[in-house]
Amino acid sequence: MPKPKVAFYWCASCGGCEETVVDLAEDILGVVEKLDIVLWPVAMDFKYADVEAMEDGAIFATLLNGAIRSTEQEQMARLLRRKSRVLVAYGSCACMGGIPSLANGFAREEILKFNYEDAPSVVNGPRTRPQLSFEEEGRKTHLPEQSRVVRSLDQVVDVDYFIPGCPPTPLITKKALAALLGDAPPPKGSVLAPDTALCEECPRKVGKPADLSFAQFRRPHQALLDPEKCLLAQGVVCLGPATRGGCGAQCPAGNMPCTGCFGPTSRVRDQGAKILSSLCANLEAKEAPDIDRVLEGIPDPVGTFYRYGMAKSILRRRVDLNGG
Amino acid sequence: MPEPRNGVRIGFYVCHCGHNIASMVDCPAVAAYAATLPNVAVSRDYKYLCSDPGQELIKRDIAELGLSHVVVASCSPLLHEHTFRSATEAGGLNPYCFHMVNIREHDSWVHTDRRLATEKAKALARAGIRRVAHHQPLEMKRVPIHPDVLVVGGGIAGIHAALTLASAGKKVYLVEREPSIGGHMAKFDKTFPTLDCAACILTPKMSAVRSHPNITLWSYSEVVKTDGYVGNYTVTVRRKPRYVIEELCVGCQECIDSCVYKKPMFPDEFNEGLGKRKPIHIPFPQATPQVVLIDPEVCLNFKRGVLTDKCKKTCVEACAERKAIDFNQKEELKEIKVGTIIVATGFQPFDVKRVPQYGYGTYPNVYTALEAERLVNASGPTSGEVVLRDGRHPNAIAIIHCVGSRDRKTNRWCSRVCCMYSMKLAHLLKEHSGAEVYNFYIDIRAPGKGYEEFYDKLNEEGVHFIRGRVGEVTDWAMTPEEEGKLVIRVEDTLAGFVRRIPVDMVVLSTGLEPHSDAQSVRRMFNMSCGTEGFFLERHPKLAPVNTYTDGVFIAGCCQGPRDIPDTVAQAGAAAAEAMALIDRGHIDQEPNTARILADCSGCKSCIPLCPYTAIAFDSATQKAVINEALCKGCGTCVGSCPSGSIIQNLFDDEEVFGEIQGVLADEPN
Amino acid sequence: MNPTDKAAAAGTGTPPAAEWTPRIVAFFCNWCTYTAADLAGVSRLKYSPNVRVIRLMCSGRVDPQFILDALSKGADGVLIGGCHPGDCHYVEGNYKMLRRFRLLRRMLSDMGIEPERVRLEWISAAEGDKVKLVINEMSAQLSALGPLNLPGKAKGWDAELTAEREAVHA
Amino acid sequence: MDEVLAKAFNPGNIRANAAYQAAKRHVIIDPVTRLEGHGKIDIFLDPKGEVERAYLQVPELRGFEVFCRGRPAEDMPQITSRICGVCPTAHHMASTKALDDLYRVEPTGAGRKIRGLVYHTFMLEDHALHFYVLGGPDFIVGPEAPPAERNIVGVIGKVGLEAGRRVIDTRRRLRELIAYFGGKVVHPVLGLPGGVSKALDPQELPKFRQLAADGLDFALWTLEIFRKIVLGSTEYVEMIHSDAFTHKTCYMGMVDAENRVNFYDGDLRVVDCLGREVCKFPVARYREFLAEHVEPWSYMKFTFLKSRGWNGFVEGPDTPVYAVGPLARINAADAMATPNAQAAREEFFKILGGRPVHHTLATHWARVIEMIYAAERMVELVADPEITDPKVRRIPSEVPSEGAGAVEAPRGTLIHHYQTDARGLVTMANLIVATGHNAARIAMSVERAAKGLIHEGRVTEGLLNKVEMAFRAYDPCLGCATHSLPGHTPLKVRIHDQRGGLLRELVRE
Repeated sequence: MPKPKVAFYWCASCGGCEETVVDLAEDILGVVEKLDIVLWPVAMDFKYADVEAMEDGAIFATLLNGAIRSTEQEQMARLLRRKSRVLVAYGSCACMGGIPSLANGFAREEILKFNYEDAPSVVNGPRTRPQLSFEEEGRKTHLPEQSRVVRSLDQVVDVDYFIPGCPPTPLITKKALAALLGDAPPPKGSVLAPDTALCEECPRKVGKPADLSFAQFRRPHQALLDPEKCLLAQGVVCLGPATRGGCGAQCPAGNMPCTGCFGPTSRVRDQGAKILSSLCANLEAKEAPDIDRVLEGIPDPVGTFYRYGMAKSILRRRVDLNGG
Repeated sequence: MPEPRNGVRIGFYVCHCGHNIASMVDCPAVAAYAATLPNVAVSRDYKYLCSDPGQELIKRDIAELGLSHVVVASCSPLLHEHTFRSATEAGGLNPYCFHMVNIREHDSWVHTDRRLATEKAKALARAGIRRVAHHQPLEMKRVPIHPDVLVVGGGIAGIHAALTLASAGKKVYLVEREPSIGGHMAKFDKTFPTLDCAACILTPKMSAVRSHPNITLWSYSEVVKTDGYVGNYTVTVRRKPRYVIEELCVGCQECIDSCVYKKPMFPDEFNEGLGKRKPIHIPFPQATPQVVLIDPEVCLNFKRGVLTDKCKKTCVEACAERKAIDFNQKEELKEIKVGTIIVATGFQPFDVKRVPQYGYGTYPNVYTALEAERLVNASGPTSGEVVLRDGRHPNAIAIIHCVGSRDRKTNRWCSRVCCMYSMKLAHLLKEHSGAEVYNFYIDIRAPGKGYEEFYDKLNEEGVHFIRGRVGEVTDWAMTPEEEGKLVIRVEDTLAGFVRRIPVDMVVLSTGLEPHSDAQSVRRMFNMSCGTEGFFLERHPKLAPVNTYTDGVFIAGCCQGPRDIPDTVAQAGAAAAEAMALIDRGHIDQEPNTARILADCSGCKSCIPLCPYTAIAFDSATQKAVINEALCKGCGTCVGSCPSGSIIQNLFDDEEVFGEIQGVLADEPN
Repeated sequence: MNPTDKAAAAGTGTPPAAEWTPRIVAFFCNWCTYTAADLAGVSRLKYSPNVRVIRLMCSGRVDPQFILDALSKGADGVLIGGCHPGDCHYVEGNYKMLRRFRLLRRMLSDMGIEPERVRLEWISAAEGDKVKLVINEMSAQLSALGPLNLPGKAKGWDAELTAEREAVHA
Repeated sequence: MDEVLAKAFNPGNIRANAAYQAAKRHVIIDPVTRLEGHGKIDIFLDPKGEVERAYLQVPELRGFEVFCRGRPAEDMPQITSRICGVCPTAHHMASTKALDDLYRVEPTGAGRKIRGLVYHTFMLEDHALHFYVLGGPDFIVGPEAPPAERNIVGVIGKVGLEAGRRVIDTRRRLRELIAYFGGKVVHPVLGLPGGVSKALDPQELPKFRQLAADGLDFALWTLEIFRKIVLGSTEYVEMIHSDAFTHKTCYMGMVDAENRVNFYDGDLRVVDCLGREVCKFPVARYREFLAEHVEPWSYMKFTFLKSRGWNGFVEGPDTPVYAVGPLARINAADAMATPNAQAAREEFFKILGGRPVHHTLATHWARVIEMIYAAERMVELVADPEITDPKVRRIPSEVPSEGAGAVEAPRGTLIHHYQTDARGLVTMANLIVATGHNAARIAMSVERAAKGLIHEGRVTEGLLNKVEMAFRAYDPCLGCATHSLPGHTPLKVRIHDQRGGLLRELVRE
């Protein structure tokens, strides 16, 4: 029986997901033996043309990481969708837009202007900008246009499964691959990670008080953190209760709060709204000015609650940006 | 549009409510529109759906068309939800597979543009239809009820409620904070307008409480904690030490006579400080229980808070063989189980220090009404003789009404009883002293049986009534006649000029206020307070003794100022409401409770949110667990659960999201 | 097709002013504001017809997701009605909503949504007139702000997506 | 020479030919409908058919600098690490150092040492990754091997299973150390102003001491492998010396007080192509010495020496173009601070003809020397008793306003610079990454390759491979450079005639 063909591909991402796959490859050479990797740009030499030449549906599964941020990425996603029986959004960016989707809080022009004109190290008297089409002494070059909106993979093409994490852990990847290759694949649309929030697997859950209320929030740099005690009990915003488990509570193990990279559980539509709801409900203060004072401890709710998922949040994007 | 859900067949009914809805909403158009929506199997409009034929229509459709869900668009669910749930059930469906859409109170009655009102009705209908598709069969919860009752407060309200219940065979715990029951009424001399002797009518009831086999009377005790829910409350009561063993004391009072203090020298609480008592004392002659108590603040044996041997303990000697005195008595916590609670904690009089212009505390001859009440009482400190603090007998007395009432600077409400008790005091003071009595009033409020007649009677008796809010009480004499007198400065609004009236004695008719600890009592019993701080009834007209907490009732002045007849009537009503619950034997609860899914991570965020301590952490599963019996269905935990692992029956996320999508998926308008 | 759809289809993103009236989704506490709205009805008070009320048992049940969802599906404003402080039927559900509301408003403002579009009001069961007042006032305010039109905006954003094109050389 | 190249270093000559054939077919297709490459080279010929101009284009910009605005400064180490998942620890550390400066807080001794331990572990691990997994297949497995073997599995086949296991095992253990402190290997979380989030449990120390010792053995063993497989091959040595891969530019690297290479701390020092010091400055003053130039044909910016002014893609004693990275570091410093690394450095300059070395391909060798240095620093740090001190962080008390920090990332100098409001919310972020510093030199390498291979309008078949080699030697991280794309970059080369018409398009995925 031929080995199932598997492809890895990246779009707007940092490459961290690829690192996980490298770790995975090192960890389990056995996987490579079970699978026939047909596309993996970071570590193996295969060509786009080879993929395009394939029959539709010839690839068993594609694990695509990165957000979708340009026409090229969108079309690659469409191509791989067509060629793959199973398309997996791999990592936070593909699942939810990831950190790059924080750019959905800004207009494209703001980004271009800063980078090419206002950044303190730029010396650009004539205010040169990269041109979509540039001509110099008869020589014409073209640059692709960046999307205005950063998108998750499923906002562009139909996605069968999601493997969350920034990046996903090798373990969760291994389990997901095993599930996909198994006799009873999970239902379409499944997130291949536990559907229970992180607290369940966090060692700090033991001893977390059952009557926690917040008199103040402390930013991580403002306090020495007890390495054993629940971070919320120390007044530090931790997204663990609103975030899928499966990573093994790595950030709390590093004595820092969870920032939510595994995204919400299947029962939640908007991770940020939910953690906001939970944290706020548990404040001590009752009068608006007191409440506001406590909430100053969360100076950037958007960046804190939608760190990895602005593209997939209910609002998706800052709504008042010019240029649609 | 979502795909039609399998097996969901919705019957939609829009009610004309005669012209109430149909005049502003095009009901046939709404019905025709609803018929086009997914999952709608039948859509009808009808003149009066709440009528028997209307309900029949629904029942028949359920049977004949195999409906799975029903939506009725008519009036407010607060009015007829029950009606249509019953009809749905009678048709053979679970009653909770029904949803009601309010197009009367929220639509036809409040809008003026028929087209827009119709569009709104369509939107609301669409929302209801989307929502109901998610409804699941639910069961009403039936909880057995504990037959015992707790009555908190031993004033006339608590006494009457306790006796009513006990007479009906219910076991009652009556808990009173003071050493004796009786409350404010025990301090009154006479009651208006009949001028009955207050003690004469109250004492028999107090004795009855003491001797009734069904009543456990705990005086000098306070409720410190309440857990549980209707039918099953667990209440913790703190019994304060009297240093006298209640069961052994027979009330002979020999110990009082034998106290090393030969004379009473400490202010007597019952007489508002006008009289004196000893460290060991009985609050008043008719006190119930007839048990003495020791004031450790002043008893020599307790000087400086520790037991000393300085005292000869003559009281112990006097008690002799009965050995009722126990200096080592400690406070005791008792836990009791009851099914219902009647709160009758009464009021506190307005603190007259808050109106310094009336000179209380500055001029000795300014009295509060309650002090005046003791002053004219035959068993009071002066045996009923009106002797002022400076020893004189008054020739002229001013009674100032509305002190701390009807005043934006203090309390805005009318205290209801002051006009009447002021007139009663006017009568008694005049009778006891022969002085000229002036009443200064804003309005005379005498709505009650025989009340207006009592006012007439006083007019005939020659009591002066001057309409005007008193500006100040001063001893600054402007004329020789005013020397040595207290001068009332007031604008006589009938005469139309400012008057100065010299008197010897001033009585301040203080208003009624909620107890200063009403908020903590409220929290203890999970009640609400109105803005003025009195406990809030569930409905001012239709549920005046119920609270929003099932099984907790209120009676008397803790709910608002009232006189004795109203208090007694209300106490009886509260007792009857409690009995109605007890005799049914169980309680049906709306199944809108929340429950926790197995996917809970055990983050414990929800636990402190529950005001009913219904959520606990199960250490075996390491997840939260909701005691559905305690859950009241507010849904706060549901809205807060960061992983969406709590769901609420009847108000689940998908149901609400369905409704949101429904109201916004607009058709052209 | 609703006005926003028409506008989106016309590519303007904003519907013509004449056709547009603001849409308000209201979440009312069963015990106070919902009852007050009933009272307003019984009293035949008249108010703007563009509000759609969703009944919940307590303002504490208002999940911020509901608010975001309503806005994203086309509401121009969201009104939440709860019991006055101290009067909550469930003791403190209204405070819980107040706390969420304080941060949610800030967050919405960071996402480019005017804070006036989400409003929290304490309206007791007796304050039918306040229901009228608040709805009319909010309606006027939203009219002044203009449409939020998130569904139309989202359509506009997604216009940059290319439809799938088969490779020419295939 | 093309033959030599193709055999010795070509990542896939056969595949390139196939690609060329494919591209040739594709040339006639309207290019607009085709997918845009991640990296793109446009080559234009003059009327004689000689190369007039080659443009290396980077087609994306993610805008980290802008979307970091409004974010709390203390989140920067975690947010900016997402610029690059290949070198997240470098961004994390540069950012953390910028926070120290922002809050004017000096890390505690243990905090500083733990950062050092994590950082040098990361450098060793990342260099090993490049040597064995990313770059290694090119020169260890060899270009003739089938594509399916040109990966870590193939490397293992070449160096032997035992050795392969050693590579994998050592990397795993190194990454475990990073995970111990950072929670995660990719995108660690330890960095906070004034120190780190987590202390070292003394019980763990023996394990890490063993790891450091093994790490040093591993690095020295890697140098042996390099000597044996690479230096043992005359082709490769010739290739290193070849003209196409030699550029006389300036070099920048971080140095300590004695001008020795330092990855974590020190001043930035620039030497010119003759090895003379041009300038030396603390990172806070980077704007006085470095500047970024914008070209209209690429999203990537080109960093240059500000004092010299931008004067195009030129080399020589006056060029403002400089390079960073392992080779640049060794060129810019006077010595290595550890004995084994210093010995390896001396061997390096002896064989390659003295400092500075301008041969781009020598970067691989410099990388191995740095592996030794990183391992030796690990050994020093785990021997320091203060490393287990629980006082790992000092709480900042100053009101923040501006801070800058730099580290030497595996690929070169990395600068983070933030301004904040008084609450510590970022109002301005500016990031200059290794590939930005190198951008001009890379562009020059590309043009050099083109000019060397295209004559009289004839395009040599091996062009694509040579261009790729020029490219890969820098280990350029366009992900870092545009804050958008990951480490290794598909390329598209288009050749235009003198009228701008497209002659040919070569695609390398």
